[in-house]
Amino acid sequence: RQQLFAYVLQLADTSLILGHRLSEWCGHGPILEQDLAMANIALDLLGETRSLFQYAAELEGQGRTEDDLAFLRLATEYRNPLLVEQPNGDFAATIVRQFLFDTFHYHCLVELHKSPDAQLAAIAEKAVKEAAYHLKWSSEWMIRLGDGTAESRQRLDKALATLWRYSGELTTPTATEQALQAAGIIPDYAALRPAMDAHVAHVFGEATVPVPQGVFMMTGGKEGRHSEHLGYILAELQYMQRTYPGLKW
Amino acid sequence: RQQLFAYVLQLADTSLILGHRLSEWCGHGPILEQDLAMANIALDLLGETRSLFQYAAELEGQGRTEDDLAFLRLATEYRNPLLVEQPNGDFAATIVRQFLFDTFHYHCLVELHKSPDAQLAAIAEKAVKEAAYHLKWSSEWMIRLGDGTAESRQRLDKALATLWRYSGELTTPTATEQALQAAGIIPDYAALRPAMDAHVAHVFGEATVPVPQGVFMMTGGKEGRHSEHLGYILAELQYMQRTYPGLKW
Amino acid sequence: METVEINLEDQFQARIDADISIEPKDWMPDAYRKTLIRQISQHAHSELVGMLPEGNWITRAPSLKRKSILLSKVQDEAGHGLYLYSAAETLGASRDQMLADLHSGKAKYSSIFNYPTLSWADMGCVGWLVDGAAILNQVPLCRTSYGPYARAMVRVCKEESFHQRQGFEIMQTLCEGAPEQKAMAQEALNRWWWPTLMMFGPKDADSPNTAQSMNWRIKRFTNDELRQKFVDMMVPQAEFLGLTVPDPAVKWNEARQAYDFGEVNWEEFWNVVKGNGMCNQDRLGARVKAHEEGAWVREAALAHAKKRAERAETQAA
Amino acid sequence: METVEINLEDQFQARIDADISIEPKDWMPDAYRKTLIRQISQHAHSELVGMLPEGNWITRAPSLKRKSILLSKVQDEAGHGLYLYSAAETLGASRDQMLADLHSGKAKYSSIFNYPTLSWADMGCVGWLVDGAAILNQVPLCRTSYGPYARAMVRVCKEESFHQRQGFEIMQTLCEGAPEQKAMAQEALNRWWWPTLMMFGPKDADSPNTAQSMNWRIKRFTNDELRQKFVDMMVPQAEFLGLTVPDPAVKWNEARQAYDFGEVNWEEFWNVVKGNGMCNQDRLGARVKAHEEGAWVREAALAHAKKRAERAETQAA
Repeated sequence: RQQLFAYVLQLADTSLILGHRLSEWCGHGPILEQDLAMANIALDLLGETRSLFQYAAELEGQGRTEDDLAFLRLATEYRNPLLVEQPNGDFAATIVRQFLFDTFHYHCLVELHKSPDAQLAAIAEKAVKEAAYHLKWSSEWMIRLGDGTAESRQRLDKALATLWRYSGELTTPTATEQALQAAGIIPDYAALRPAMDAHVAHVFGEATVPVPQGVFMMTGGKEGRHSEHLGYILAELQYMQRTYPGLKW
Repeated sequence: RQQLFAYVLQLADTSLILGHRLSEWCGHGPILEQDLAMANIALDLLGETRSLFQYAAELEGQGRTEDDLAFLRLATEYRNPLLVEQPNGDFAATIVRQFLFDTFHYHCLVELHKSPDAQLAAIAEKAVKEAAYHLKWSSEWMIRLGDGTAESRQRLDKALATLWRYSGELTTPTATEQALQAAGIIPDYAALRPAMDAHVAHVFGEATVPVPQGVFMMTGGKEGRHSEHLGYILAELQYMQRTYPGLKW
Repeated sequence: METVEINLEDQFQARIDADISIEPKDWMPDAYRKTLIRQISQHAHSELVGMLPEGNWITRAPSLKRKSILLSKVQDEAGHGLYLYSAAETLGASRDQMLADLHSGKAKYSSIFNYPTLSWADMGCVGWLVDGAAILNQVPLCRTSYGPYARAMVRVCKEESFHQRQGFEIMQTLCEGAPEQKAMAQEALNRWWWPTLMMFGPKDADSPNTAQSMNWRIKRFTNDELRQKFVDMMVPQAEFLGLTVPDPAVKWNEARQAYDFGEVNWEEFWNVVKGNGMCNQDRLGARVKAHEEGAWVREAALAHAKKRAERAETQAA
Repeated sequence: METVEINLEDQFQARIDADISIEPKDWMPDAYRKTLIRQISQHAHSELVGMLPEGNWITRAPSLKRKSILLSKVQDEAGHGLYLYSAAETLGASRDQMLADLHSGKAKYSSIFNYPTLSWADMGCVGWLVDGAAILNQVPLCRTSYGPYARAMVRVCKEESFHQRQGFEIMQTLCEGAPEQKAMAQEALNRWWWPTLMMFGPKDADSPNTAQSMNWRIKRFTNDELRQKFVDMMVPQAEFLGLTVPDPAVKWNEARQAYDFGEVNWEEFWNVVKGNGMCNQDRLGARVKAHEEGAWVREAALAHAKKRAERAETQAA
């Protein structure tokens, strides 16, 4: 139960932080249609975040609410992987970050949906449909940018050089995840890899971009060892709750 | 006394926020020597900030400390003019912001130094020496950028187009300032104008840049009506004090 | 020729007068077309720019629920922008040109968005007052003479009144909350009240185009009529919330069966229209920056679509 | 010719052995010059890059006093960078070239700065541990054979020991404060302990250049000697603070009159050196960005200086 709590919190933090990053684009996107798409994805992630924090609060059973968990922890207590806290950069960086996340998110949810934990399965069931759309969106943009203009290709390459190193953490299980995998509560990430790799290979093929090879993978976020970016996210995210503790909004 | 408190707070907020902006450059300046110069100015401003908040706390006499005043107020309670909360932009924008502020700051301190309020006079006495150096630095850079390359000139022009509109607030007295001016506690801003204008004319002349004319002047900051930029400054500035209320550091 | 022109114009006005909607392929006077393009694109730009003041608080919303509602609202605004640009396109305007006019300052957007959002309570005021004023302006447009515009407005108004309710609910929560929350609500109302009254435009006496617009049924009430309606609607709501409208002249007038209220600061109104509001520079700057920095994305999308189309053709051949 | 070379080299080594400092105009072997340029510029780069992890907390410092001390410290680091670049320039290196080598990744800087600063307590640990380790590395350099370097180091070390005291004081305040402050201090120590042990470089057995450097009196202690000194100094300080060093192997060895301690994770060490630390990308990225975005400023300053000089010449003529 303690491990399940930690895992659900990790998922919640992940969609919270990525949703936060995407929402920073709001009103500043390159095309109004894509502003809309990013807000939509952020909104889906936020919905997933809320279900997860609510479930986490229930698992913890200490009377903390979704907002307490979302807003009132310290930086080292957040458990999102490093990928999702990386800055938006240009649109190419946002697309790469999203594509790498979506690839994992979708394939993980497909399996999580079969979890013996009924609530986790229910959350996954709702989220997997949204994640399928997100993955479609980010895959299409990977292809457009890779097989678009020289500039878009160059920006995509640069984004991959910067962000690919954060993709490995998604499928590198922490001790908590290993325990839950062993108990059959959450999917074995190694088993997700073939489908994920096939999707990546397909999209990179269409995008005419070689899949990066032999990159050293950064880890730490899922165990609370973050980059310096997270602190600035939290300063904004937590601003109201920290300034006005204990009020209702 | 209430008015003096409000005025000292306004001065303290002004140097606090400008110092904050300058310190954002730390480690990111265009030349190591200028990184050093900006840190140095930020440090001078921070020193002035502390003296002012300490004096304000004393005037208020409610037991609040310099840190309470600096970190634990709401956005609408800060009284800095709009100019100093404007973003750093490029180095030209930072220089223009600094030059406009320094011109006022120096000339105001020269007179404030003669205030019948002994503590204000003492703070001004220390600060005026520093401000003279700041003004020299920003004036020299105005000239270098104006009479440098085509690019530097273009960037300077753009910065002036953006920031000049915030210069008028510095010498537009609020009701509080008017009362203190009438009481002879603080200088009459109208009387500062000839020396300020002469300095501006001299520097713009050397910089080969025409002094902007007929620009609509923005006001509000000194009465708590800020731009949206201030909120983000406060989210960072107040982060620790809001997260850990009441502790000693 | 002259005769034909006159006949077309008469027929057109007859349709208008009979409340039959004008559709894209129908003949219409040039002035009607131009007025509509100006009005619809200005409305679209307002939705686009209007994302910024609210977008400003998404990352700082005080609860997950509020964050979600706010994000969803801003998303709706993007959607409204899209419908409206499409409606304007049916009149022959191109989106690129409309955006270029926005960026050059030639086209306007609602001045209200040149005021900053400085506290969370501003999210309440924007929903409650700004959307409230927008609805009063827009509901009559659901019956406006130009079909595509009227249909877009039906969708827009439905969502706007939902937003308005959410804004009121934010205010209500604040007013029923802690003293600092209520103070936050009052402080926000103090800043937003007058600017929202300005949203109905200049006084009728200073609004020369009103008559023609009413004649074409693009507009159905005068600025002053709408402003009065707004005050009559909002003053009791403010009282219900326990807030004080920052206008000492507000008083129920038994004879008029309406509220008297003070004079808007028209100098401020014209200043903000002329570009001297607190945020004009930041708002337009943000839009121009987004557009310029997005240029390569739009080019890439086009280039890719072209490559795809060429490949499809080659395969078909 | 051969004979002269040998004589110069002998004379040079004789001066070194007699602890007479080498000055810029003195003859010196190429390898000595190169080694020094590499070492001094690496040290200068470390000061430059070292501004970033601490600069990261200036805007978020918890009190005005601490903000002031921190800003002043980072300013000192910029100053150290300047002295050291100047010292390297006396050996014929140009600052532009040194910076280009930093930006291309050819030149290194201290790997410790590739670890992120995640809490306020990190400002304590950086001062207490990182500066503490730096001082152990640097104090011997105050007597290093190359004069300008030794003199720069005298100034640097004086300020560094001041910084170290300030760092310790931050830790002490946290450890005497609320439980969450003490927890913050312990959490930071857990992250910084091992990386600071790595600051002394690889084990002596894996450090092939040590012998030559010691012979030239550029280096005066081996890596392992310094690491042991550091542990012996810091373990009692951590105990004094009531903190636990995150190494279960730490134990006083009565026979050696020193602390035993565990093995550094050399895989992590080499990974970070190779560019795979948490912040390598961000640190170098920030420096390159600052340099590139500052290019027009440097050009403007040069162009203006040239114009001034030309005008002065014209006037003189």
